[in-house]
Amino acid sequence: MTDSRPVLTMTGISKSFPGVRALHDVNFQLFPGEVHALMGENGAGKSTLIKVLTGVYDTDDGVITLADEPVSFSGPMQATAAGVSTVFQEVNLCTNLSVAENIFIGREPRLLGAVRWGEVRRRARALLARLELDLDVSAPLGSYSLAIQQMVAIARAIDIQARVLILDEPTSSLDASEVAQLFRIMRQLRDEGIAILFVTHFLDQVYEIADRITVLRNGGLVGEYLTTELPQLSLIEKMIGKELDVLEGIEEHSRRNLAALEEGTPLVAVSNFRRAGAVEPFSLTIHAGEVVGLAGLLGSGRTEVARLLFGADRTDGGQVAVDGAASSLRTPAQAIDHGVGFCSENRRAEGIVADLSVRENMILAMQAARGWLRPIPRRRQDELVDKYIKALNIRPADPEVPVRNLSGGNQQKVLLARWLITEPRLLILDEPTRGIDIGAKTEIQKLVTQLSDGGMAVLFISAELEEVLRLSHKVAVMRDRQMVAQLANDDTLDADRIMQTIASGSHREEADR
Amino acid sequence: MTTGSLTAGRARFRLPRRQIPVLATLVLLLVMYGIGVSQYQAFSNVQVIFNVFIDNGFLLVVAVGMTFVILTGGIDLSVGSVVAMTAMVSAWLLQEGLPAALVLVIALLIGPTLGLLMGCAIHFFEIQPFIVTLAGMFFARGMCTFISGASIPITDGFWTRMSQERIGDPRGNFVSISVLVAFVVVAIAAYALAYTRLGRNVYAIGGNPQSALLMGLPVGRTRIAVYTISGLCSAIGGILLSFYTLSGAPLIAVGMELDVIAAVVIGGTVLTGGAGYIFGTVLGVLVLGVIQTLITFDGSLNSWWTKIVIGSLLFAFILLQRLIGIRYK
Amino acid sequence: MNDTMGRYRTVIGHRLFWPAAVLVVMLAANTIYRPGFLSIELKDGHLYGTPIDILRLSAPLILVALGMTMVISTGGIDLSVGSLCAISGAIACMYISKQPDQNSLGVVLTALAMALGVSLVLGAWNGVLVAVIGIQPIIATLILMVAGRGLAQLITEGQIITINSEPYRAIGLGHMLTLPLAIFIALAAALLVAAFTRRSALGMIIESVGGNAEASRLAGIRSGRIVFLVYVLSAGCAAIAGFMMTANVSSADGNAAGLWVELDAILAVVIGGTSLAGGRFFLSGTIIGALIIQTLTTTVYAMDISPQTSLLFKAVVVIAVCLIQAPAFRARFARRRRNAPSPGAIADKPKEQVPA
Amino acid sequence: GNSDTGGGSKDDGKLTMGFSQVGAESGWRTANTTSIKDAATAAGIELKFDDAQQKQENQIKAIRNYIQQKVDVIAFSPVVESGWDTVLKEAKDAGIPVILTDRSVDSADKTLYKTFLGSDFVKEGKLAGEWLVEQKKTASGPVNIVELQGTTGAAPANDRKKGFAEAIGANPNLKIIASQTGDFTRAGGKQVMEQFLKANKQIDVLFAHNDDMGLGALEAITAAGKVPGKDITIITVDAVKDGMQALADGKFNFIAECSPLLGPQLMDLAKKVDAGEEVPARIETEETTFTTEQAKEALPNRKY
Ligand SMILES: Nc1ncnc2c1ncn2[C@@H]1O[C@H](COP(=O)(O)OP(=O)(O)OP(=O)(O)O)[C@@H](O)[C@H]1O
Ligand SMILES: Nc1ncnc2c1ncn2[C@@H]1O[C@H](COP(=O)(O)OP(=O)(O)OP(=O)(O)O)[C@@H](O)[C@H]1O
Ligand SMILES: [Mg+2]
Ligand SMILES: [Mg+2]
Repeated sequence: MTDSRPVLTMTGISKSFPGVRALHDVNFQLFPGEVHALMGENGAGKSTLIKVLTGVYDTDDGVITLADEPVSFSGPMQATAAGVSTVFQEVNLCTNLSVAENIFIGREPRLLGAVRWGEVRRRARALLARLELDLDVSAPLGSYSLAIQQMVAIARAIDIQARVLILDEPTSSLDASEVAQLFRIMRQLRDEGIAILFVTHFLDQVYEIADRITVLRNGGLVGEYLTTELPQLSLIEKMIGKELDVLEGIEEHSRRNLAALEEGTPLVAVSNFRRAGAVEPFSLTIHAGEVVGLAGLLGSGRTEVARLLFGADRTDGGQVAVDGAASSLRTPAQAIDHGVGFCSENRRAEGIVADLSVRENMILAMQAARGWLRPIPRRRQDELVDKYIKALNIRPADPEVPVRNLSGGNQQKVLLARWLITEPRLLILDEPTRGIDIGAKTEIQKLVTQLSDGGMAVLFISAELEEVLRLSHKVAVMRDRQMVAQLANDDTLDADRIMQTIASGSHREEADR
Repeated sequence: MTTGSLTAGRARFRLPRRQIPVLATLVLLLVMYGIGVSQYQAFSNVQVIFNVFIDNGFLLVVAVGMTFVILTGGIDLSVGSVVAMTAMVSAWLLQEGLPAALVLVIALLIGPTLGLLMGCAIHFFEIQPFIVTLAGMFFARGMCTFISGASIPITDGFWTRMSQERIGDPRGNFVSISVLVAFVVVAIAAYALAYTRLGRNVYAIGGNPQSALLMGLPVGRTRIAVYTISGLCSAIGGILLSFYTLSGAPLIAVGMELDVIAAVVIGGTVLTGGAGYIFGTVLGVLVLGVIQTLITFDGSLNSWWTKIVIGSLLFAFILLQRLIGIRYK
Repeated sequence: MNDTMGRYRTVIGHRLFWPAAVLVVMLAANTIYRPGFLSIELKDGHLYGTPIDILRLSAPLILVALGMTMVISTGGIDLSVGSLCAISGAIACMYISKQPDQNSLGVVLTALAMALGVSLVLGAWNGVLVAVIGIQPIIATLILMVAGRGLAQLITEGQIITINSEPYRAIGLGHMLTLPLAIFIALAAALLVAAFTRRSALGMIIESVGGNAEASRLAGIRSGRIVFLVYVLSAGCAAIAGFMMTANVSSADGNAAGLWVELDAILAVVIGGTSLAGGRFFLSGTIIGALIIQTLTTTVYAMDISPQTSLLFKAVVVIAVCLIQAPAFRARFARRRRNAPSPGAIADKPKEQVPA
Repeated sequence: GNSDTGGGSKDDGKLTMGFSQVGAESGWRTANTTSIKDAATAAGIELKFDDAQQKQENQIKAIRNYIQQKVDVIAFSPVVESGWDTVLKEAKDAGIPVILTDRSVDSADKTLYKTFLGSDFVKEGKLAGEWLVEQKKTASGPVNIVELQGTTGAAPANDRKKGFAEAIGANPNLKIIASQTGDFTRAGGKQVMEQFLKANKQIDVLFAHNDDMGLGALEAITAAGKVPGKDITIITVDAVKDGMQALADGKFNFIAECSPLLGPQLMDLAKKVDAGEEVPARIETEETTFTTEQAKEALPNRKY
């Protein structure tokens, strides 16, 4: 593997943005037939390196060679043409086009210049089948959840006849089985001699699939290692530059007595909430200080449940009681008035306001709740923003940079901060740790436990079952848009049992058909 | 297990939803026509429909070009002036005694060239389309007055023939050649948008330009192309207009860009780009045409009531269109 | 040395620098053409001169553009402002012309209140169409653009209503501290809007709605209300602008008042740096944009550029303004120039200043 | 509308006329419209009126629709001179006579329309110029004239400019030192005049293509500390009421009339044409000129 010549080398790469040195003298090489993990904290420069490589950004300095030829791409179009296929960090597809078209646009099969739509759909279906997805390929992509969109982006990338495949956090919102699916294909491609660059914050995944690891820190190169020679803990050390205090304490927390929490009137109790075509009627009670995990597979309707609770979508029926009194949560503004917060999984479309600064993004929800006539005094804003920049280790720590200039993970942290600032009584977190580095992730997990100890209720959605199990008092299991079970998180509950619950739900449903 | 959960291919919305706005527009158009027929005897003449096409052929062609631009999320304010400039240049060159064929070629080159330049300014210098095309609008209109302060009649044989040729039963109902040209343009454009890469790239860029760029689509090239196409359509529209009026006048087609944009948007194309159809644009043009016809047939409105009634009809139409749209969402 | 360099850079980098530079260049060009262009004298206790004319004449445009800035910032557009100018002017003049004592302050105030009220209602109409019914702004406001002109003419019955009212005239032609009152009104409106948006959280919320409507909704912003408010605001600004326009000539012309002012206003907003796609807005930029446009118009008259070529002239200037304004253009231009004499000399500079 | 307004109206014996107006861009135009409507009612002619909003396309559309509705006579004030052949031919083929009002068309085929009724813009300019030449007969030095043109490209603007220039050509002392468009509006006239006054030390005469621009310019002149009518001689065209008032007040010095009151004459013509009578190919409306004294006299019974 290593004895062949690298297909791609990057030498002495530097890239600065006004006020930020995103990359500084970074070297990187990629061999045919390897999976190479690029690791680093949020804002370390991983995505920037990829964008420099594919010509989205010009380099300030440095040389890139592809198959020993120096190259300088003017943009992804040229890069793709030269055999570098990329899935960028945020899902970068066109939600107004159909699924099939998103996969094939730019290289549609044609006959005399005319796109052969039948063929496009057929091939899209076949390709998705390889990822074990069965979608309506002529439906607009926007009607699917973010995770599905991510899968479609992957499908697009792997279909391109490429020498180099770059995947920037493709797994951030996929669940275990999708990840397994992806890995199967990655191995297959690797064995065909394709060089794969893979970015993720999941260490397990790195150890499962990567042959080699390059670590970046603060825009600089820390080193390149063989996976087998780098133990997990030293990888973490290399990434964050110091030792990580491990996850002790959290485990105990979640196994606390659920019964004690469930005394008294629930904070929020919904019954028979439903939305045609999205969620079957469900009922759920959440008490103050309780963390409710929402588990389920891709597209099982977790996001839909969250959106209904927050009033982001209209319900078709059902009652809701807050503090025991019948209320209505029909718009986000109403929900917020009742002390509900919702951190969406789709941070680019539904989360950040890219033009606004970090500070403004953070105080947005709080300001909205106060109404525009009562601006938050600037001093108070600065205090709050400072506090959360420190607490979540947001980089760069400048509250006045436009949030669009932040790395993906840091944007996610800004969003979290937005909701934490409002001090909600119920916080709905939909994939809050998506794309967040290991250090920050533990911080966030700790934060969640702290907050719930302080009496905040949390509805926690994550594709990682371990995370759900670690934090929740109670796990609601979704399956095919139905809430099939609510399980107390006692000693007996583990990932396997949840999977079984999902599976048995599936039996039941199959019987119904 | 996974497969089990994913087999049912359910999108939140099914395909027909995308066609609903267009269908609603069509239905409302028919209703409007029906109202005309029930109110005015002569309205039911087939020629009335043909006249709507004859009188709006050039508008239709220009609107087709505008549809491309709006689909990418851009806007082209220069169309009205480019139409006028094309007509003006043709009239002037013909007056100077150039042969018709040559004039036709020159006239058809000017629009796209201007469009190309504007597209380049928009793409390479990242200037907002609104200003670039506004400057283009000033420029083209300036060229008109520069060429001549007064209108120039066209007496050329070819032009006259194109203008007065009646296709169909010459005594009864007929359409003009412009209508056929317009239909050809519409057909080509509809085909291009649905079946060519260029067309699909247009939709992609309208959906999300950053994504389109990262997907490796030729964003710059496409963007420049749409302004060039719009320029070409304006040029064709200008030629048709010069057939229509057999003259070039410096003040013709003033404010036409607004009519065109309105037609495109009424036809269901979203101004932010990414969604819409050529067929919708055809309907949009017809809506404006039928409103105009209704007003003339009525013949009892004075000048200001004309404007108020046009506004009200437009409002009623858009409101209904919107309500139907919401209802079936 | 480094310090002056840095200051130079911050000045150049300021987003108002290039619009302001354009304005200065235009004034300079005029002064070269006619040295007396900038001269100001005192006549009847007022300052008198071309710069004063530019200020006075740009006042209505500034007003309209201010409202337009808000609307554009939310990602909308308001085509009806021109018609609203005509309507407000028509109502005010019509009412005054019907009164026995046109010079009474009470009459004028009533007229203003009535006209403003109607305009706000029409603004609310726009707001409802956009925010509640969800019609695309360009079409929603096009309705009033077309019908509004008709309304204005309906009010004036197609005639030009001439009035003879000193207090009303003052709105357009009065003076304060030797300067035209109109410019103070415009400035006051600008300050008011600035205070209204920047002292409260309205500005940020508008920008948020324009930047990402869905995200704003999910952050709990009742964006419908904001959008509604913005159209009302725009109508209010247009109404006052309409007073100025009609007061300037002491007559209301339903057809010509505010004709095409919407285009000028949008142009001013865009020159000022606000993106038509919505998001961040810059009031000071808008004001400079409006001044640039008025200066351009005045230049045409002052240089007596023949009407036949004046549009070409305008086109050339607008293109030049756009190019100079566009960072991408300057970057290209600078790169080419830099490559020629001393490569790297300037290019290296910013890197050194970047904190690690 | 009610259903009996459509279709041929020969049956009820009433004459139907389709009239396409340019728009309502000025008080003059509105007066013109009113005159036509009133005259139609008085003459018992059923009028189908259409406002083209200054667009030639709209006028062509309207004429086509009149053909469909089989009106008895079509009349219109063309927005521009050229470009009418096709649609006029259609009218001719349908056997509907056409009368042009206010402005003429430049068709080579004069059989396409029956007659033209309106003013001669060139003549208006000429009258204005001739009066000036007469006034400045004795002037020894150069006389500086500034001109406020109408909308660039509009026929009245072009023609009045032409006629005026021709007339003042008689005296080489008369010189147009600046000429700019004021778009036929008061605001435009004022804004342009302000700059004229600043750019030119000595202005002796102002010629405005319509009253409104002249009225706007008045304000600019006053603001510059000059006395209109005395320091600067003001000549305009149209003679609308406000203009006449200014003339009577001595602020204007001379107005060449351009009468909008074509209605009665038009209806007469229509009846004749419909009855198949011969009519002259060109009928100019009776127009005069006004000086201050004549204005004082005429003002009390001025209708528009
Ligand atoms: N367009 C930009 N303008 C300014 N700064 C930028 C821009 N893009 C990235 N940066 C900065 O560059 C640094 C590196 O960002 P990058 O996106 O490469 O991080 P990353 O390693 O991909 O992080 P993550 O894991 O969060 O995705 C960050 O500090 C970021 O703020
Ligand atoms: N397998 C699928 N087939 C068809 N549509 C799907 C599928 N999965 C998700 N969707 C669509 O995605 C939308 C969102 O699902 P939702 O986001 O609620 O699921 P989720 O449990 O949050 O899963 P995810 O992990 O994808 O976020 C649904 O409206 C549905 O239309
Ligand atoms: Mg990244
Ligand atoms: Mg989800």
